Order: sequence, then structure tokens, then C-alpha cells
Amino acid sequence: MEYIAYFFIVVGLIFFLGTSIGLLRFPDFYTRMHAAGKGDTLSTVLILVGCIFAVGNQGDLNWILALKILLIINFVFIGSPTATHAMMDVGERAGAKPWNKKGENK
Amino acid sequence: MIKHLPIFIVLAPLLGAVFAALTSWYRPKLSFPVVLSGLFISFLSSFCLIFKLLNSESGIIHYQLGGWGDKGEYGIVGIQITVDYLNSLILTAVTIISLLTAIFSSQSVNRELAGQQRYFFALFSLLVTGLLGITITGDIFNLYVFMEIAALSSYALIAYGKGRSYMASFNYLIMGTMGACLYLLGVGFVFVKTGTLNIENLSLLIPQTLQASQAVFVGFVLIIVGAWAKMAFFPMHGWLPNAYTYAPTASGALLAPLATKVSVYAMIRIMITVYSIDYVLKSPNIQTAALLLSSISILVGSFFSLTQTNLRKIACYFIVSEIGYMVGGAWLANDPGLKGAVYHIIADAAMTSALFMVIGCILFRTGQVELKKLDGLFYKMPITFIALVITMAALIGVPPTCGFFSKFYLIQGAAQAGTWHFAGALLISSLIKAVILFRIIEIGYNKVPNPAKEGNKTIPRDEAPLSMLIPTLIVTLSLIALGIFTDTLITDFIAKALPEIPAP
Amino acid sequence: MEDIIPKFNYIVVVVLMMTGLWSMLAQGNLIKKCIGMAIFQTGIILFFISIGAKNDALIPILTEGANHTFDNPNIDKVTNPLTQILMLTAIVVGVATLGVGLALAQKVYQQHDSFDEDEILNNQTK
Amino acid sequence: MADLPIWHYDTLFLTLALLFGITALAMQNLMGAAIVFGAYSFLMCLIWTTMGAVDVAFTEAAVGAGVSTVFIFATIYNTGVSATPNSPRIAFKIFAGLIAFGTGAFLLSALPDFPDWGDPKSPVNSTIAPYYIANSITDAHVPNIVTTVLADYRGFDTLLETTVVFIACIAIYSILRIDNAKSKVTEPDIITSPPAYDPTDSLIIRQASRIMVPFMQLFALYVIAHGHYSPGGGFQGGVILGASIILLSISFDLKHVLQQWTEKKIMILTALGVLIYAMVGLACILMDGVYLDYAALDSVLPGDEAYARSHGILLVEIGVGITVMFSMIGIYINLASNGRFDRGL
Repeated sequence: MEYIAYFFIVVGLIFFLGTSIGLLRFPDFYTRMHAAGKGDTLSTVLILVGCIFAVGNQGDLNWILALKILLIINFVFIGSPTATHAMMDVGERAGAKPWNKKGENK
Repeated sequence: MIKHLPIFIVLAPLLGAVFAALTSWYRPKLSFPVVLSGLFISFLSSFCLIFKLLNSESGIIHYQLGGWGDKGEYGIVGIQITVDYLNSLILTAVTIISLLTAIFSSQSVNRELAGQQRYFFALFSLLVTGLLGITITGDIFNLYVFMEIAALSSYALIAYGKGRSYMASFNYLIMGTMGACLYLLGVGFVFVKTGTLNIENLSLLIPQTLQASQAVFVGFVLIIVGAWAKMAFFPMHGWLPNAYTYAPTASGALLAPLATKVSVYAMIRIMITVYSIDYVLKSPNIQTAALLLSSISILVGSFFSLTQTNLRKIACYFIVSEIGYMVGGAWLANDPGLKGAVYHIIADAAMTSALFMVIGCILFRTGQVELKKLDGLFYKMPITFIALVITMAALIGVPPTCGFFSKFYLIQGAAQAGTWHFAGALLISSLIKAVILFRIIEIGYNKVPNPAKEGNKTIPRDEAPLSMLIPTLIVTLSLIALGIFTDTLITDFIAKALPEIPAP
Repeated sequence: MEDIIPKFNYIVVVVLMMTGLWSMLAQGNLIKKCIGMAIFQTGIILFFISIGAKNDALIPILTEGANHTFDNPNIDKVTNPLTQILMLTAIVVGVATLGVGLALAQKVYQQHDSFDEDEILNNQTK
Repeated sequence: MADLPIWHYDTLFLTLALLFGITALAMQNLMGAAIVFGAYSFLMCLIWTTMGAVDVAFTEAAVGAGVSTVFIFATIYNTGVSATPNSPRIAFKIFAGLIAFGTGAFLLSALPDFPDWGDPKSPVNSTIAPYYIANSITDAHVPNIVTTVLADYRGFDTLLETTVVFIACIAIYSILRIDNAKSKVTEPDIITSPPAYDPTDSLIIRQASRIMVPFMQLFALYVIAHGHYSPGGGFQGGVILGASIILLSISFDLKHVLQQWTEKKIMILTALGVLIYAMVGLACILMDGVYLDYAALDSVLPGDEAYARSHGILLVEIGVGITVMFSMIGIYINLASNGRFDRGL
């Protein structure tokens, strides 16, 4: 049980690392938000799944806590992409131009 | 019900405010009487408590909220409110002045804030709740919460003045929050070493076992500086003149006499009860600094009042100088000095209240209080003018009024402690106030306007309405009454309230 | 180092509070003043919470456990609840003050079209 | 060194929090400063959780990071000021810096006198606090000691704290609303038609918040009702309830919210919560107890004295929740619409 928890959490952290790198290295607003939106959601969900197993007591799952964490996952799943979408929307209205191959960020 | 009197002092204005806030949506006219009755109940409770106190043997009345009292080794676990000789007087003064100010302000609020007075009286009552709470509480953290109640409602009351009052109120908010934060931090420093918040338990702990603790000392300085910021003591006085000048008449008349005085009370309470006179005397650096600052504060307030042309601004700078009197008197830390300081809290509350009420009356009839434009005031509003002269005489310290006696004690204290700069500052400020009084008399009495210019034979009498004039007169006459009963006040209350003070 | 680490939180508290204090005094911008005020307050809250913390202690919610029963809790292993209550009050007072400050700042902005203290002063004296 | 628990996360978190705080103050862009301030508050939540102060962390997450950041946004949005040039008052800034530095040095002079971090035998932890830990169950049957102390032992503080929130609400109302509604306080126009669909508003956001809001409200009610056994209580629940309505008014528009919660309703309910709390206290006096002594209510509430206290705590928490919820909504609406009650963020 413990190893499953470690597995999920480590994978989540790897995705988090990817998100951070993407947020820093991608060329324009939209791709950066893409990295933040997708990577962030997935890694949070993975870490929370890891938490379900981590709080289990010697091989037994604590079902009520697991249910609560599942609810949290549900809300992260709804909330995080919506927030990203809202920011994208505002960014487009504010006039952020997508990057193109010529390397001009205008 | 007698047992519950202490809580009703605070609870009545609080409930009055809540009911006023509710009724303002259904019967806006009702909110004023609701607030008034709340203040009246509070006044009655505090008045009855004085008699109960005089009859009690211990000279102190406790009320433990929630029934959580002394639990042996743990000390007092709940919040306790206490009434003793020191604060019973101030409670009564606060309730009387707020009741009179409420009656006084009904007309001016109706005129100045026509159609916008929703919540004005609710906030008025909440401010009184805060001030009474600061005075009555026996718990240093509870005091902080009451401080914030008073502060938040006064920001709103000042902001009712529109125009420049918003910026004045914002500056007050920054300064007031800074003061409250420093106070809270000081409470934290005391709490680290004592683990209790109850004033009585602290007064047993600090003077005996924690004399040498640096943390407790830092806490002491922080609490005092926080209280100074709240009361507009010298380096932190910048917010006061603007805030009180641009506030509406009614807010000014309530805030000016009470808000700063209650902070002075809080400072004295911390000094003599939580810490002790001994502790104050053993930190001579702070004492010297405080005395020097109070002298500067008195002089700065007085000189700035000379340069102003607006009667309200002059009155505001008077407050700055009067704060110097009280802080200085308290920090002299000898018997006459402390007596003078405590007596001056009450005397100055009455004097400032009278001054702002008179100014309110003049504002109500003439619409401005520029000194130049007050010519012939005596002929137009004779009663108001006489009240103004009596109030100014009290501020100068002319014998039958209360101002004389407080000054007498303060100068005596300064002489005993050998701080001549403080005595000198007191005398100079009296002189400057006398100059201003003569200027007012010259403008108001000697400059007779020519009535024929407006086609009248005589100057028309135009006094403020009775609902404003009567409270003004009551407060003004109380200045003389306080002076006459000085002896009773000092021996029956103030002398009993102060601890034994070691002879120099 | 041995002296500093056990008291590191106090040092952070003091630095935080003094940044807040400086910001309240020196910043010209009204909103920045409000943020500085909030940071000052969080500094104080952090101070109170750290004096109430205990080594290896549980949260102040009693549960039936191994060395821990409802009726006879192990007092050294439960965090001090008192400082937490005080700070709950302080947080709420803080947000109330922040709200009033922001409302006043909006009003000032309406009049002077600026959040900068110097500009406002210039406008007023004109 | 390793045996000092502060070494684990707290040193890192504290340093980070310090950096965030200074960044928030140093940023030229006001919107950025507000966002960094929100992040700073979240870090503070983490620090407090590691120190065992879950209720405080919960409140800070709801109040500090959530609502007060929204308040700052609303102000910035309303005035349209995003960045400000640094005002050139160098001399004054240095002077203020000296004051702050001097104060800081003075505060640090007390450092050697402080107990070490986490010392269970320090005066704070060994004077009154053990009473609360030892007697919370016997006095009130409430395992969450914070709730007991908050609403019972120091219940008067909490009454006043609720009053502070109430004052903030009516103060902001009278500062912003009354003046902007010009000479006369008027009822907002009764909105009869449903809000017109605004094509710039995203359907996704609306649907997502439509799903979230009921869950938020359910969770808030759980927090209030379950405050005896888990972190939370009237304040936290009230703020979350308020935040759910604020979310609605951000993702839809203000008119939509004002249809259900008119100005009058909001302001009356704000006062009502304080009234409930104060009246529970008065009821105790009428039943021969002292003010706020819920044990006196045992003849009307079920159970013995300890259970009467437990139920009394629940009653006042409900009052607190009502006041806090509607105060937060009222403050938000006033700040976001500059007192005009026409459009929100």
C-alpha cells in the first residue's frame, strides 16, 4: 500500500516539475497557460490519489477520508481547468498574440 | 438584576446599535430614540454602580462572563469585567457626555446629513460601546477588540463628513491600526512571559517576579507607544486635527472629548495596575522621554493653535496640547501628578465636549467657524458666546473652574518631581490659550456689526435650537460644578483608585 | 547558529512586521499601505501562533488514541488553543480594517483621481 | 540540529513567506502585488498548519487568501489603476526605514528572553492553556478545544468580533453606498427581467460555478454544524457561504445576485446575526445565569449542563455564521460596484 502511495506521489511530482519548466520556458502566454492548466491539474490529482493510499491504516483504506479526498479531486478537476480557461479568455481579450514560427512574439 | 449591571453598561449601547440598524430599514425615525434609550440604560447602570461601589467593602466589582472565574492554579480562565474607583468615574463621564452629545446632535445630523443618516446613530452607539468597553474590561486582549470596535466606527463617523474627511479618515485608519498592532504586539510580549491575559493576574505576576525581564519591558514600551498613537501624542499627532475638523459636527462632538481620553485611561490602567508605579520609576529613560515628549506636545499644540484661523482647528490643536498634560501627569509617577492626570481626564472630557458643542451651535446657525467672521457673535448668540468664554476660561485654568484644579495638581507634581520644563510648558500653554480667548472676545464682543446695514434696528438674536443649547449649557455649567466638587472627587474616588506611591 | 535556529521564527516575525511598518509609513500608494498593514498583522499572528506551538504536538482537537483519551488528554502533546483563538479574532479584525481602508481609498480616488499621497496632498492644497 | 522540528519545513516556509511579503510590497504593478499577497497568505496557511493551528489556517485560507484578495482586486478594478510610479520621497523613505529598523532592533533585544520554539513548559503553554485542554470535554462535550474556548470560555471576545464584522459592513455601506446614492437612500430598482445573456461571459465559467456553488454551500453548512468535532465554525463557514455568493456574482453578474439577495435583506441579516448572539447571552441572564453562561439554558436545551453548553455554542455559531456571510457579501458588493450596486467585477 505504501509503495502505491509513493508511486503516485512521485509521478505527480514529476508532472509538477514538467509544469514548472513549461511555465518558465514556453514562448507565449497561451502555451504557458496550457502547461499550467494541464500539468497542474493532473499532478494535483495524482498527488491526492497518492494521499488516499498514504492515509490508509496498515493496508486498510480509510474510506471516509478517501471519499473526502475523491470529492476534492472532483472539485480540482472542475475548478482548475475553468480557471485556466478564464485566464485564457481574458488574455485573448486583452490582446495577447500567439507565438509563431518566425519567433516573433507580437 | 443588580448583579448584572456591569455588563449592561456595555451591552445596552451595543443592542441599541443593532436595533437601530434593523429599524433604520423600516422606521428610520425610530433609530434615534432606540439609540438614546440604549445610552440612557448604560448611563443608569454606571450611575447605580457608583453607589454600589461606595457601599462595597473591597472597592472593586467583578463580573465574570460565562461564569468562568478563578480556577485555582490556572488563574481566571474567562473574560472578566471590573469596576473600581478609577474606571467608575470615567464610565459615568463617558455615558453622560455621550448621552448629551446624542441629544445635541439630533438636529445637526438632520441638517448636515439630510437623507444620509442611516446607520449614523448605530455607528455612534457602537463607538460608545467601544469606549465603554475599553474602560470597563479586565482583560488586555479584550481591550484590543474594544479598541478596534471604537476605531472602526470612528473611521466611518469621520468619513460622514465628505470631501477632505475621506483622506483624513484614511490617515487616521493607518495610524490607528499601527497603534492597535503595536498594542497587540506588546500584549504578545507580555503574554510570552506570563501566559495570562487577565489584568488582575498580571498585576500579581509582573511587579513581583518579572521585574528584570527584557521581553516584559519591550511589551511595556510597545503597549504605551500603541496607546500614544491612538491618543495622538506628539510625534504621532498628525492625523487628529484634520480628522476632527472635517468630521460632521455630531461626530466631532462625540469623538473629540471621549476617544483620546479613553486611550489615556487605558495607558494609565496599564501603567499603574498591570505594571506598577515602581516599575515605571525603575525605567527612568522612558520616563524622561515621555515627560520631554509631553512638554513638546503641549507646546506644539499651543503654538499651532495660535496659527490657525478656524475655531475647530484651534480646538483640535488644544486636544493635542491637553493630551500632553495627561500623559505628562501620569508619567510624573508621583501622587499629585497622577491625581492631576486622572482628574484631568474627566475635566478635559467635559471641557472639550463643551468646546465642540459650542462650536457645533455656532456652525448650526452661521455655517462656518472662521475666527474672522465671528464678529458680533455676543450680540447674535449671547448664551453660546458666554458658554464659549466659560469653556475657554476653564481651558486656561481660571480658579472656580475644573481646569484650575487639574493644573494646580499637575504643577505641584512637576515641582515635586523637579521637571521644570513640564511646569513651564503648562504655564506657556495657559498663556497662549489666554491670548486666543482675548482674540475671541475682541472679535465677538468689541467688534459690533452695524445692524442698520441690513435694515434692522438691533442685531437679531439667533440662538441655536433648545435641543442643542441645553446640553451645551449643562456641560458648561458642569465645568464649574466639577471645580466646586473637586475635593469630593479627589478624596472619595481618585485617591482611593491610585495605589500607594513610594515617597521620593 | 545553535542560538538562532530555535528562535528563527521570531526573527522572521520581526522582519515581516518591520517591512509592513515601513510600508505603512513610507509608501505613497494607498493600496500598498493597505497591503503593508495586512502584512504587519500577519506578522503579529505568526508571532502568537509560534509562541503557542509545541514540539511533536497534535492539533487541538481531541481524539481517542494510544496515549490519549477524551477525559485525560496528554497536555504536552496538544497545541495551545488559547493563542489560536486570539489570532482568529485578530484575523477577522484585520480583514474588517482592510475592507474599511479599501473603501476609504476608493472614495479618495473618486475625488482626486489618484492613489498617490503626494498628488492627493497637492490637490488638496490647491 | 535534527531534533528541532522547526528545521523540517518551517525554516523553508518562513523564508519563502518573507520573500513573498517583501515582493508584494516591492512590486510596481498593483494587480501583481495583490496576487503575490494572496500567495503569501496561502504560505502562511501552510506554516500555521505545520504549527498545529488548523482553525487559524482555515480562517486565513478563507479570509486572508480568499476574500481579502478579492476585496483588493475589486478596489483596483474599480479605479482602473494598475501600476504606480514610485513617488520620489527618498529622504522620507530612509527616515521611515530608520524608524522601522530601530523598532526591529528594539524588538530583537528581547530575543534571548524568549522560550525556545515549541517548548511545552513555556509560560504561555503552562499557565491557563492546560485548563482548556483538560476540561473542554467535561465542561462542554466538545472535542475541538478551539471551538469551546472561542464560543464559551472567551465567548465575549467572539461576540465583539462578530460586532467588528458587522461594523465593517455598515461602515463600508455608509462610506460608499450612501454617498453614491446621492441625497436620498433609495432601494435598488427592482429587477424584473432575468439578466440578459452577455456573450463576452463564458459559458464554461458559468456552468462550472453553477456546479460548484451548491457544493460550496453544503460544505459551509457542514463546517458550521461540524465545528464541534473538526476545524471550522461560524466564521469559516460564514466566509465560505459568502464566498459562494461572491463567486456567483463574479461569474454571472451582480444583478443576478441582487435578484435574490436585495440590499435590504443583506443589511438586515447582517445585523440579525449579532442580535442572535447577543440574545442568547441575554437569555442566559433571564434564566438566572450570568451573561453568556450557556449552562443556565439547560432547562430549555436538551441534555445536562455540559450538553447545554455544547448546544449554546452551536446557537451562537449560527449567529456568527449569518453575520459573517452577509457582511462579506455586503462588503464585496459595495467595494466591487463602488457603492452603486449596478455591476460587479
